[in-house]
Amino acid sequence: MPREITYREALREGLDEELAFDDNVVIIGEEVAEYNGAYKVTEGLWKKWGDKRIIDAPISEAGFIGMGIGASMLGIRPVMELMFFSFAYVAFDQMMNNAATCRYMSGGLIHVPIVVRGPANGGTNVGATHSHTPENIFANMPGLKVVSPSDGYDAKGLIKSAIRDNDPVYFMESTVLYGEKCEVPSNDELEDGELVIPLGKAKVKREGADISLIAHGRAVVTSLEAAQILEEKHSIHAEVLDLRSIRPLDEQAILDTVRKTHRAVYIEENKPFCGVGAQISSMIMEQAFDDLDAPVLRITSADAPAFYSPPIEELQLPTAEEIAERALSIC
Amino acid sequence: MPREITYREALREGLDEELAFDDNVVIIGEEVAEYNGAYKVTEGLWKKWGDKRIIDAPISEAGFIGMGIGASMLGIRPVMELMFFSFAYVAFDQMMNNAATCRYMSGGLIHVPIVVRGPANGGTNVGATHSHTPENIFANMPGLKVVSPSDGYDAKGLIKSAIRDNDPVYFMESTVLYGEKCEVPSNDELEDGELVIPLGKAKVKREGADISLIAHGRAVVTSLEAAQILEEKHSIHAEVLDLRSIRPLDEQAILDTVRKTHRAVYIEENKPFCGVGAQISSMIMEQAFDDLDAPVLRITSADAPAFYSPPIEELQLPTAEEIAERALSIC
Amino acid sequence: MRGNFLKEMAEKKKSKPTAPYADDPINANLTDEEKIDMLRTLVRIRRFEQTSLKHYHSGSIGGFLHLYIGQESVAVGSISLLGDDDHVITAYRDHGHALSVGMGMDECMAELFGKKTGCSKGKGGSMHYFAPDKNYWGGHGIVGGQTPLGAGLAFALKYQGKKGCCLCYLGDGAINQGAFHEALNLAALWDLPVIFIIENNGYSMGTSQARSSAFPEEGLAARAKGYNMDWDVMEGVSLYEIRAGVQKAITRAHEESRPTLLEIKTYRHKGHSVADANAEKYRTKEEIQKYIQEHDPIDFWKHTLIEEGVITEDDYKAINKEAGDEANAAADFAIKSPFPDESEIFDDIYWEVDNNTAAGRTGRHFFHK
Amino acid sequence: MRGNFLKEMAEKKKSKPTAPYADDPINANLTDEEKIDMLRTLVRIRRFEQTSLKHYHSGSIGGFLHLYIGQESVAVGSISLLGDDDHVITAYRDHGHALSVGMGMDECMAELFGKKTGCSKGKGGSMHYFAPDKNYWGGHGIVGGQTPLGAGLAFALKYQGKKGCCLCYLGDGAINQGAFHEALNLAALWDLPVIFIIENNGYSMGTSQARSSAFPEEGLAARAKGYNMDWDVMEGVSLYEIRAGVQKAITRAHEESRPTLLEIKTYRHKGHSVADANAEKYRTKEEIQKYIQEHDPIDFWKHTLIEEGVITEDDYKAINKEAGDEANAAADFAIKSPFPDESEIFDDIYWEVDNNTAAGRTGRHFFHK
Ligand SMILES: Cc1ncc(C[n+]2csc(CCOP(=O)(O)OP(=O)(O)O)c2C)c(N)n1
Ligand SMILES: Cc1ncc(C[n+]2csc(CCOP(=O)(O)OP(=O)(O)O)c2C)c(N)n1
Ligand SMILES: [Mg+2]
Ligand SMILES: [Mg+2]
Repeated sequence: MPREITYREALREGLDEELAFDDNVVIIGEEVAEYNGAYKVTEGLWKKWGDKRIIDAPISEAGFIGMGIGASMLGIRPVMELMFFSFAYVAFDQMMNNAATCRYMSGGLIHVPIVVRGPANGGTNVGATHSHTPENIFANMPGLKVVSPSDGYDAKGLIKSAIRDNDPVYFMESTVLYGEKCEVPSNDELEDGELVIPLGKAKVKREGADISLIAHGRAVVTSLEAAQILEEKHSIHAEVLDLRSIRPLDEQAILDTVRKTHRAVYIEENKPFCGVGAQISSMIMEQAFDDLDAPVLRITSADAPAFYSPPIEELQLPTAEEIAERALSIC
Repeated sequence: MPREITYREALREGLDEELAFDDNVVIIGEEVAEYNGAYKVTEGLWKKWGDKRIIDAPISEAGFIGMGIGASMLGIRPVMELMFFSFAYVAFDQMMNNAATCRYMSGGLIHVPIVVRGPANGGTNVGATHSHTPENIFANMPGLKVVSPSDGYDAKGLIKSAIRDNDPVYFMESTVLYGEKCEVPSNDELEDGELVIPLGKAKVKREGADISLIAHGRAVVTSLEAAQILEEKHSIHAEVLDLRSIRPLDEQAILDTVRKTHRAVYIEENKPFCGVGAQISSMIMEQAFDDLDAPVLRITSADAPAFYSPPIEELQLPTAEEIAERALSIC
Repeated sequence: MRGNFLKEMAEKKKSKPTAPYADDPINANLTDEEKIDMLRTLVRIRRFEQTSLKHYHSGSIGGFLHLYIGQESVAVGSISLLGDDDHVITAYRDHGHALSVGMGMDECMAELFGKKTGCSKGKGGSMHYFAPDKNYWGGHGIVGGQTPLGAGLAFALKYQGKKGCCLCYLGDGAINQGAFHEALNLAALWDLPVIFIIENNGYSMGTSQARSSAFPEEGLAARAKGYNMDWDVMEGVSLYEIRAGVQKAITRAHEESRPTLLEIKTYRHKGHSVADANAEKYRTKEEIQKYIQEHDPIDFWKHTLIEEGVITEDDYKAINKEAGDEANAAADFAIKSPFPDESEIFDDIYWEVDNNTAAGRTGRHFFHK
Repeated sequence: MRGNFLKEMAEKKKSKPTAPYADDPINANLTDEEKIDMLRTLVRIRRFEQTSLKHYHSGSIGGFLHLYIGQESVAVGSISLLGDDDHVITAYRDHGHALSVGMGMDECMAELFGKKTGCSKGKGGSMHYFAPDKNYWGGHGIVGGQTPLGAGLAFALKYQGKKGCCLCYLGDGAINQGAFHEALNLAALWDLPVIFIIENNGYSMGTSQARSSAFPEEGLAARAKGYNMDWDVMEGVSLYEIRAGVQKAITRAHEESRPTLLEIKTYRHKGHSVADANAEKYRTKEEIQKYIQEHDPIDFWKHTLIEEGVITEDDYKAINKEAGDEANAAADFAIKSPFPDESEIFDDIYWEVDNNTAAGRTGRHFFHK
């Protein structure tokens, strides 16, 4: 029987394996050690690896992420947890300038192999300040990599690559997905003995010839549900492409699916204005204009701050029904 | 003879008039008072208005902008100068959360009538950390307004609107434009007795029927040069639309010009990935797909951090020749 | 009605207070009624939160719920000192301050339930209560993020020539945010009438004060020295002590327009938030029990008032019952209230849209509905 | 060649030094050669910058040029103490530190000219010199932004079990950035071997220390008390004093893995940057003259060495001339060097692209060329 574990467990396995793989890997963040992680991603790691490798930080994101950047220059591979990725905003200068530009400004003399990871999602009624989804914001900055896995398999394979990567990688997870199970083979089931997924490779999560639903993060899950609806109710076969990483971006995979279906929708839980969907949609127009039978649509979270009220916040996020309906409008 | 003044002087006039118009207007920033402004925008204002209205701040952008946000809740209208808009990154949380979300999270009980202004441009050989152009980043956040004038006339009319506006307005200028002259009527030449330009109104800066060059900030100037080249060398009549504000966005004006010319290029000095051009281009596709005779192109700064070396940095920015050439490719 | 027996009590002969700081001028002149009012506020906060906890567990409340239980004296004591031009701002653990400034249980409870009738129309939730009409500026979720705002409220008061001040609360963990440090420097440099109150409950989530902050023996507030700012550290169990200490800072703000950094030692009985599964792991059960049994500010104040002859045990029971009834009624109100309309998603973002100004009528210029 | 007369001097009988701190153990054992080496570095920095200024005015250099003239003793004195496992990081006023750690004038000058042969290949400019092979981590333009990095370098040293430390420099204006405060707390809390050195030149651009910082009488460095961190304030004109003070901090870092906050009083003779049109407005001409005439660290050291009989006036002239020649040669080198190629715009962004890895060969996956 194939092994099923949660997204959270998959991440933890990835972290644990990298802690074993490289002595320079160190995990730092608020409540990651003794508390076992606010969302329990790091549960058990402090007990196993001790004070030197798993470190509880004060509430000083600019300070400790900046510290991680400095340490990474000397060869440490810090994996920093942001309790919410929203808190990146108090560390923004460190993450945009020191992490992203030192390599360039030093003419390549310096590398910053840091990972900053944590949940970046809305939908949990924690209000506007705690629900930011800044994939687009960080991906705007050359020098940074932005990864956003939609299931446990990818989460494990991608976090391992992220930690081995020699550039700064911002790894955006979802609290809504942490408890979701999926098949993740154990290492002895794998040819290579481990699960490592290169950054920048998108993956077709469902094949189809009529329309392409392209997405990242939890929006992939919603898109898969929408594809099911389209198939069952409308006999429309949607292909679902999961970008997995926003930057590097697998443009080839995007163009491939668009050239196959001639219709595309980008779905994300991000806000629309200058979002990831805007980038993908305009890129498709630029490179595959003649292949398009209809405009590329974008489906995003509402163009509003996150609403606390649970039933209303739910309406702010893309739903499978909404995706199916909008997809139909261009089929 | 019509009056010509520089962009810098126009801004200063706007500030000065608003200081007179409303006792609650106060200017705060590094070196804005006794030093007369790092770029001399506020020259003479401290002498005229004194310590209470024009205040030199320590190098604490998060602190003083946050302070301005708090003060604005009680009715002060702070106009904060960022010496470079790049320094917004150390104040990012204050600018994205406290300025943008308090109104929403309080159900409309709180207003934050703050202006944050300063130069946001590359091209002056100050390196990657000092050359950020975060129009797209701030415009992504509902609740914020983003303005970017391309000449002195607009600069004066828009800064006055920005200060009177009841929402947070981020006003992005350009050090390269500060010295540029343009016609700005004095108040007694004006019917209304003052020059106030509403936010959210784009302006056709040159009429044409063959292709639309849409831009904001200094890219408008470059686009006007490109239009000249297109006309002179290729008899192509380009229309140049200056957005003036990124958010609110004058979608109608964009659609109008596209429906007229059927071809559009977005030009900006911003980086491409999820930039303003991506938003405009995908918006055009969504709303005017059938009107397009060619894909909307985006011309941006190079997708790289700013290069110090003066001749190389120049190559990173859009040039009139490049715009003309790319425009030709879809004509 | 409710006031009757209290009125009687208030008219009882006042016995000589014996508790420490009771003789402080700011306390010595308190009427029995005022003392009872403070007790009532303490108890109302407690019962409000106990009720909200029940409904959180039943699934009617989303997101976070950070309870103030055990710390009520800090908000009640300090806010009891404020006048018309004094203002308040705090972090996400904000229910106590909200009720202390006079917000109603109904609107506060409805906010937790995400209802249209909530103080923030269901948009803010537990962490984001606001009442500008009561000089209450929230309720802020980003740790330390409210501290420059507090300086800004003080700046505005000074600018407008008002003799007021701003009480700006933060946690012991929040002192390690850069924005707070910048706010301290600005406040001291520009003589802003702001009083930063560190509610030191010993922990930031699961991290003890010693594991998150480097500080000198005198305490966290001694960081003020580096900014040439006045400071003080006090125990937070007694309203008398809190009032005496905070009043000094208020006087300094009102008379000299100078800021103060105060540290008030307190304790939260519950977890960091309701979701804090480890609430009893990073602190020993004994420690928690000790604080609940020996340092509960409500118990403490109740006994002070009984000793002073201001109330009887029965009076206390009546107050407690009344508060419990009020909280239940608030929950009923919340339950019966409607959820916001979907259309409200796009309200309260831009002034022009809300006010249907010429600019606002263009609508989609602002956002995609 | 150049070394000849110096060698002779070094062999001269050492006279008893009389300057303050000369007897400090770290200074008492200095050889004449070492003393002359420091003089040479001081002078080389000065001449390098004077030459760069000339070329800035002639338009060959873009952007900013923040001169270190007047402050040279701080970098030279402190960096002279470092061993193989000690590291350095600073702000944008970074030429002095660069030459002190041993970077060459050629690569530094070429960087100013934006040439391919520059230390950062023309990508960084004046504010962004780096030499990891010399333990030099920049050159950083965002005020205060380098301070957490400094803590991080120290963290790495400690993590890797090295007996080293990091000297992290910042300005007096930079102390009011939040990131610095967070770095101080982390350093003290986690016992990081980092030494923060405030180069207090009295001004941040046109704003005097008194107008930008609230601080106690003892000085800016006294902010360390709030973090239970060791600290010291010293005059920066004398290499002896700087070395004595900094060495204590280095020992503390090496032996106890404890951080220190140092404040070294110094003065910049020129404007904030070359573009500082007001350089002589926010400071009186008298003040500037006084510092140039009475507190110039090069004059001071030169006279110290002459008094000690280590050098003669002529020796000094020779050193000065040699440094001037070196600077001119560097400018020639810079002028003759080619500009970077346009294609270099896309180098040094992503590892895979630079190293042509399997992932990197996909190219445009990373960015649009
Ligand atoms: C910038 C930021 N980082 C982290 C958090 C998550 N967080 C919320 S409360 C908290 C602990 C705060 O502790 P303290 O300041 O002592 O206040 P208390 O909860 O004890 O009242 C943390 C880490 C946050 N909201 N904001
Ligand atoms: C965050 C940030 N704000 C503002 C600036 C602009 N700026 C550059 S240097 C400087 C003054 C710094 O003064 P100080 O720290 O005393 O250093 P000094 O220049 O005297 O060496 C300012 C305001 C900046 N680079 N970064
Ligand atoms: Mg606490
Ligand atoms: Mg200085």
